[in-house]
Formats: sequence, C-alpha cells, structure tokens
Amino acid sequence: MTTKLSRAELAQRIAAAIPEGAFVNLGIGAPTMVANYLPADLEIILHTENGMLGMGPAPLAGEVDPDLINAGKQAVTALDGAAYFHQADSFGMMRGGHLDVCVLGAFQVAENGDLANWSTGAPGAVPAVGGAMDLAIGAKEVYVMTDLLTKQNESKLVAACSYPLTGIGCVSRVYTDHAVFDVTPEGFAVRELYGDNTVELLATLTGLRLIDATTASAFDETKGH
Amino acid sequence: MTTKLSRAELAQRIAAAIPEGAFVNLGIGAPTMVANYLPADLEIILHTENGMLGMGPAPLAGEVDPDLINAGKQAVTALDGAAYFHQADSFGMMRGGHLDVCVLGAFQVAENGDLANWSTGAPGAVPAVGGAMDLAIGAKEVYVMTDLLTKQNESKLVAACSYPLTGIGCVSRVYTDHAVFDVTPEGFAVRELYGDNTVELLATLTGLRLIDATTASAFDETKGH
Amino acid sequence: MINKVVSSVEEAVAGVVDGATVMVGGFGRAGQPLELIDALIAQGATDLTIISNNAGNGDVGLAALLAARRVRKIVCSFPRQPDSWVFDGLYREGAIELELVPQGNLAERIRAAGTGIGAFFSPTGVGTQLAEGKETREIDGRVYSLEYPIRADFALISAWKADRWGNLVYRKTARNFGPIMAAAATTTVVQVDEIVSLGSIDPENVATPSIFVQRVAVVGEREWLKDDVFVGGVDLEGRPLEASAGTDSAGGSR
Amino acid sequence: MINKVVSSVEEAVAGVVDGATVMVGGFGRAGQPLELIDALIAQGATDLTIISNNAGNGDVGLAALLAARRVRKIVCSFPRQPDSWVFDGLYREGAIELELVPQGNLAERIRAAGTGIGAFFSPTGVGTQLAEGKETREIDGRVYSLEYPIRADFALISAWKADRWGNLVYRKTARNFGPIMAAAATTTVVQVDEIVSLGSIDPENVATPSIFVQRVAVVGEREWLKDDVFVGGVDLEGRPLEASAGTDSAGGSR
Repeated sequence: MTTKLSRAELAQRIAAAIPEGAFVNLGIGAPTMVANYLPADLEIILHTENGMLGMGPAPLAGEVDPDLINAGKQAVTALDGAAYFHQADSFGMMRGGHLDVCVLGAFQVAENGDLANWSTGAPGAVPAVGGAMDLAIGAKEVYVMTDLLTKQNESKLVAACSYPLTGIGCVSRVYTDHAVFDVTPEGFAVRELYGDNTVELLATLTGLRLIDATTASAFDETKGH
Repeated sequence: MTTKLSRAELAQRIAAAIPEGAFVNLGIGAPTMVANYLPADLEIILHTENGMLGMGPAPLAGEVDPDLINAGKQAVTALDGAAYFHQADSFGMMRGGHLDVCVLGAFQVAENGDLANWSTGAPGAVPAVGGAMDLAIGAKEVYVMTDLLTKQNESKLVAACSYPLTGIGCVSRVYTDHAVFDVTPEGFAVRELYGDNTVELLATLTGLRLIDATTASAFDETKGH
Repeated sequence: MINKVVSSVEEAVAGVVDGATVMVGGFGRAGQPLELIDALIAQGATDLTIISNNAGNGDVGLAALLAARRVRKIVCSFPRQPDSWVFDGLYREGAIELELVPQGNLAERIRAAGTGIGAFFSPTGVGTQLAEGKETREIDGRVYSLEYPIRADFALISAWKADRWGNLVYRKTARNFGPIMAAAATTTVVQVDEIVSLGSIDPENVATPSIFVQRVAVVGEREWLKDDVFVGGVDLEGRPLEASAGTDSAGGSR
Repeated sequence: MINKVVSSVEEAVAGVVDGATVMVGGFGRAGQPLELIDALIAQGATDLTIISNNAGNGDVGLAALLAARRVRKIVCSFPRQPDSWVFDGLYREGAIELELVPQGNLAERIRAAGTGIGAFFSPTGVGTQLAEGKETREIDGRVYSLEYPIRADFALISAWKADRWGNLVYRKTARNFGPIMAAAATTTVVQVDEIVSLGSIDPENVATPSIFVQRVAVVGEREWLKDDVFVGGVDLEGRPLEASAGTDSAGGSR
C-alpha cells in the first residue's frame, strides 16, 4: 500500500496550481472543495454554470438566499466584482473557450484525454448530464480530480474508456491521490509523485505505459509561481 | 394624372394601420416619418436596430445625446419602458420574428413579395446593406412605403425585380401614393384606392394584372380598429 | 394603454391545451415558477411536453406536475437529483419519456428558437451517446454536431419585477433560463413579486425586454425579501428557518 | 490583485501586429473608441483587417485609420454614409477590400466566435447577392444559408465605466457591438470614461463580464456628461454647440 493524499490535500494541491486572475469552474462534488484552499491573497474568479462569475463562499446560516446558488444547488455568496447572466451567455463563456481552468470528477480518463464522468451506463439508472459535456470541451485546461483507483482497486486511468464518454481528448491533467498525470500525445506523463509512489509502481497499478516527467514538471512548477 | 397622396399623408395612413401594443421598426428614410403620426393616445413600441426598444421622438436642441441614436444615426430619446441591448440581441429580436411590423422603403417590389431596396447594382457605386435584409425576413408584417412610380414613371411594382434582391417573398403590403396593395399568392391585390385612382388605371400604370380587393379590405379595416 | 398584467395566475395559464409544449424556467428551485405551475395543475392540461433544466425537486412545482401525470415527455439536462424521487419513479415505471440534452446545448437550442437560427454546429457532446445519430462536421479542425432549435407554445418563468409593458428584471442566479425561454415561446407567462411603474426599471438594466413577454401575474414578495431588501431567515427551499430546524440550511446538491 | 487598467491608450494598443484582424466597436459615432483608434494610428500597425459596422465617419476615428492607409480589408454592413468620404475614395480607387455582411449576420457571426459555435444557419440574405456561393439548407420549410464565425486578434471598444477586473457598463445605444466583440477577440481593449471601485457595479447590471476583457484605459468623461449626469450642450458628433452653430444639431443620417 502506497502513501495517498487525502481528498482535502488533493484539493489543496490543485488550488495551488491555479494562478491569480484565472477564471475557474469547479465541477459539482469533490472539485468544489478546491475553493476552500484558494489562497486568500490571490484573486481567482469562480464561474458557476447556472449564471455567475465571482462566486463567493457559502453564506452564514440565516443568510441563505434561495436565489443565489451554485451548479451543485448549494447556497453561495457573490464577491465584489461579480456578474450575473443567463444560461446561454453562461454556456457561451464555456464553449467559447474563455474559462482558464475547470476541475471535474471522473469515472475514467483515457490515455488520449477522453473523459467519462456522467454515466456508468448501468441499465435502469436515471441518467443526468448537466453541464459536464460543455465544461469538458470548453475550458482551456481541463483538470480531473479523482482517486487513482476505484473501491475495487481498478485504475480510473485507462487505455480506453469503457464507460459512456463525456468528451473526446479533452482532459489536460489528472490530479489523483497518488500522483499528478499530464495527458500527452504519447500517453500519460507522471508530473508529480506523492509520498512513496514511483513511476514503476503507478505503471503496475494502472497497467499503462507511463512517461516519467517528474523532473521537467518540478521545473515548470517553479516557473509558474 | 391621378390624385396622389403626399409623403406625409402616406405616413399618416400607415400610422393608422398600426394597432396599440405593436412592436414596430421603421426603416431609415421616408418610413421614419410614420413615427410622427402614431396616435398620441396609443402605446406603440418602436424598435431601433442599433439596440433599443421604446424609442421616443427627437430631443430638443441642447439635449442631443450622442450615445442615444436611431438606425438612421439621428438623435432620439427613450420613453418610459425603454430597454437597451446589444446588436446580437437586437437582431435576434428581428430574426426571431418578434417584431409585429416593419416599414421599409423600396426600389422594387415583385408580385411574389420579393423586395429590392438596398442596391441599384450600378457599377462603381459604394454598396451598403445595414439591417435591411434582416428586417425584410424578420418582421411578421413587412410593409413597404414608396411612390408607385419612379421619376421616370416606371412602376416600382413589378412582375420580377431587376435590381439586386433584399429578401425573397417577404413583403406583405405596399403603401404607395396611389393605392395600397396586398401581396397575395395570386399577385398584387388592390386593398385601398386614393382619390380618383381605379384598379384599371393602376393596372395600366404598373403593367400588372391586379386583383380588386377594395371591398374586402374596407371590411377588414373596420374590423381591425 | 398596454397592460400585460393579468389578474390571477389562473388567467395567466389560460389556453394551455392538452399536448402543448411548455418551457419551465428555473435551475433546481431557483427561478422555478411555483405558483404558475400550481395554476397549470389546477387548469388541467395534460399530455404535456416540458422543457426545463431539471425534472422537479421534492414534491412541489414541476415535481407536482409530474406527480399529477400531466407530462408525457421531458427535455432536460439534469433530471437525477437527490430530491427528484417523483421523476425517478415515473422514469423507472416507463411512464415518462426523457430527452437528455447537455445543458449548454439546451440553452443554445432555446436561444436559437428565440433568435430565428435554423440550426447550429456545437462542439458539445460530439463523440458521446448524446450526439449519436446527429449530423457532424469538421470546421477549422474541430468536429461539431448539428443542433436544432427548441421552441414552445408556452414559457412559464419567474422574475423579480415587471412593468406593465412586460420588461423584466430577475434576482441573482434565479435569472438562469428566463431570458432565453421568454424569447422561445409563443406565449410567455411570467410570475413576479411586484409590478413597478413604467419607467422605474432603468433601460440599461432590463434583462428581458417587453417584446418577449405576453402575460404577467403578481404572486407577492418572496419569504426572504422585505420591501426589496434581502432579509434571509430561510433555508434553501425558501422555508422559514424555524420550520426547517434540524436540516442543513446551507446544504443541498444537484 | 487583478488589475486590467493600463496607464495609457498607447499601452492599451500595444502588440497589434501588421496584418492583424481588429474589431472596432460602435454604430456610426456612438460607441466608437476614438482615443484607442488614435493610439492605434500612432502605434503604426498596418495591413489590418477591420471588422466594424460602418467604415468611418468624417475624418476622425476609424476614418482617420483608413485615411492613414493602414487597412487592407474591412468587413462591415454599412460603409456608405453621407460622411464616409474617406472610405468612398479608397474604395473607388481600389485601395481597400470590402466584405459586405448584413448587419444581423455580422452581429451573430461575431457572437458565434465568442460562444464557440462552429457555424449557424441564418435566414438573412438567402437568395440575394450577399449569400451567393454560400451553402443553403431548407429546415422546417424555410431556407437558410450557412454562416461562419468572425473572430479577431484584438477588439477595440468603448464603454462607460469599468472596474479593475474589467466588468463593463455602457451608455444607451453606444452599447451596440461592445459586448459581442469583447467575447470574440483574443485581446479585448476597452476605453472608458471612468474606473469605479470593485463592487460598485451592481452584478445584475454588468453588460460585459470581466472574463471578456483584457485591458482597460481611461480616457475621461465625455463632453455631454458631468459627474455621470447627462448635461447635453453638444451636437451629434459630441462637439459643444457653440462650436457647431449653424449645423442641424439633431440631424445626421446613416
């Protein structure tokens, strides 16, 4: 058993990778946690697909405004500098490539960047897609936040998705509890390792040929901050 | 020589045909005059393609606002109940069929409702189209306001347009200084005659076979008001 | 004098016939026109096709319309929610037809209807189940699928204030589908907290211009406002906090 | 801290290279970014493609850029105006290329670029010279022609106020092409009368959200305003009335 990051540590790690001034959409579920770790001294503008830029944290109890919610239908607040707009404008922002980063959950990510995160394809399940497909194809950088392995210890990083696709070749980077992977034309490149994980170990866990980019990425990270 | 309506009388006649509550776009040039004769006791909402509903009359001298103009780039005012919006929204209103009436000038109108009003096709002329083509296909009713004859006594009502087209089969009615014509599947129907004009005389002036609908239209007019 | 204000929600929904297509505004509960939907249930129209982002929450509003078995088909992006038990039951029972549309395509198809666009090429959903059978085309190196307009006979939406011409302003993220649905329906019916005098909405700030609105009904101020000012004291469903003690007031999920 | 406010119009137009495509906001003179265009003339970029509704008025702004022979091609809907002598001369001389686009198609093609639409079917212009050679298709009994996005390297627009994030509000019909051009260009440069503090623009009333704006330059209050209030006293070109005595102040035509 290798060292793994907790969900909160992973959220923190992703938050640290987002530069000031970025326009960011955090998908519903775990990615929402990233907001809690954005540095207080940096201005990062959150987009919520239901029609807002400049989303702030949850309100105090007693201050919940049912007219002010996020994509997960949770109560939120508006920061100074916020703007409201209708759904066609909101998804125009996504589709038009104006978001710098979105962070999404995943069932599977394939070597070529294909994403599956909206349906397990289980018969009889009630399907729902929401804005997942628009986010997947819209943001400049699509980050996936996920455990590397399912509860059954199957790798979520795969050669090809077996679940129904959300988007084709859309993922740029995968943040997992074991390591950070970049999607490259040659397959997954390990960008950063957590704890005692090694590229060899990850290759075993995922069953994939992995590129070791840990040295290069350390350099990039320094430059980027 | 038959009796003819003046430009002002014609504008008055068109104004009287517009019901309360209608959303109306008046094309640049002569159609703009229609605004002067809209009944003061009726609320008719004028659209100007450059981004406004609820356009009011020209301002007093000294009150001209260069940020508040109409499609003809003349100073206007805003009525209570006005709204401003951007160009894509403004033309969405037209294209989406939300305008009840637009009034346009014309070089030629064909029996099938084809309109030519943006270019004479003269070599060397500087072309310009503006919103003419959008208005022609967008409004529920496209009224043309024009002299029946050119200065060379050629009919502007024609079997087929020889000038470059603005829109196909788009005109519903033609208000001329001699008579009012409806475009019907069988050709022009004379709806109303001014002064000593007769259907026979108009047939001679236009060289077209005309339908006499003067009785029917008198009935419609009564119903409509 | 133009006056689109009707005297009751009953009058507002008059004329919806069996088999009609009806857009229902709102994202979850925010901006959902609860009072108009209740009036539609009372009115009795059935065999409806509903266009809405979700498929109802809890037992009120759109969920109640579904529970009354008035809806033949729903076109939406996100039916499955923790509180969508009414829809879930009907769907599993095979008692309702579902057309699932990615949210951005849903919004843009509604906009296309309102703005007279015949069809458009969207990059969203390409290569997925939800674009199966759609015409695709590569433009400038990217693959798109062809999407058609979604229009409706009626749109039922909720706004904050209106004037008697039908100009609308909304509140915060409750704006969501209102402006685009208003333009895409033959008859747009709006419920508002309040009618304000003509001229009191700044023309710069009109979110839905009068041209898109046919009927306006007043339903009174929301629980969480007092004289136009937010006073809070409610949970996410708009119920006074004392009445919902014990539940997580800031919680909820799609 | 995000701060998109640059210190001068020179800095605002830095980086426009020869051969660039530049959108220029405005309908006639209303909303035309005169100061940014002057800075662009001084900056020296040439061989430009300009996207704008008109092709310049009088001898200022876009007309001056044309007169300086910096423009290879213009894409617009209405170049011919009573005061478009600069364009008219260049056009007759064969010194400028013109792509004439119906105004609504121009607006929608710009919007398509900003919203990631690959192409769309428009009913405007079908069967006319301006749709010659375009793909057509009948949809639901109506014929449409296929229209492609128009995007740009830079957009130069004029708004009224901005905050340091780049949220914009406009004044009246000077809004025109601003919001859609802002979304369609890689670098959107805005001139405003005034920078206001973050939070002082009501989020309900933002006409161009910050995400579409890269640079903001302050050019001072317009002649016809005083401390945000309209005071008039100018002609349609914004010149003090005493300076233009003898001309019809309310006149002008497209």
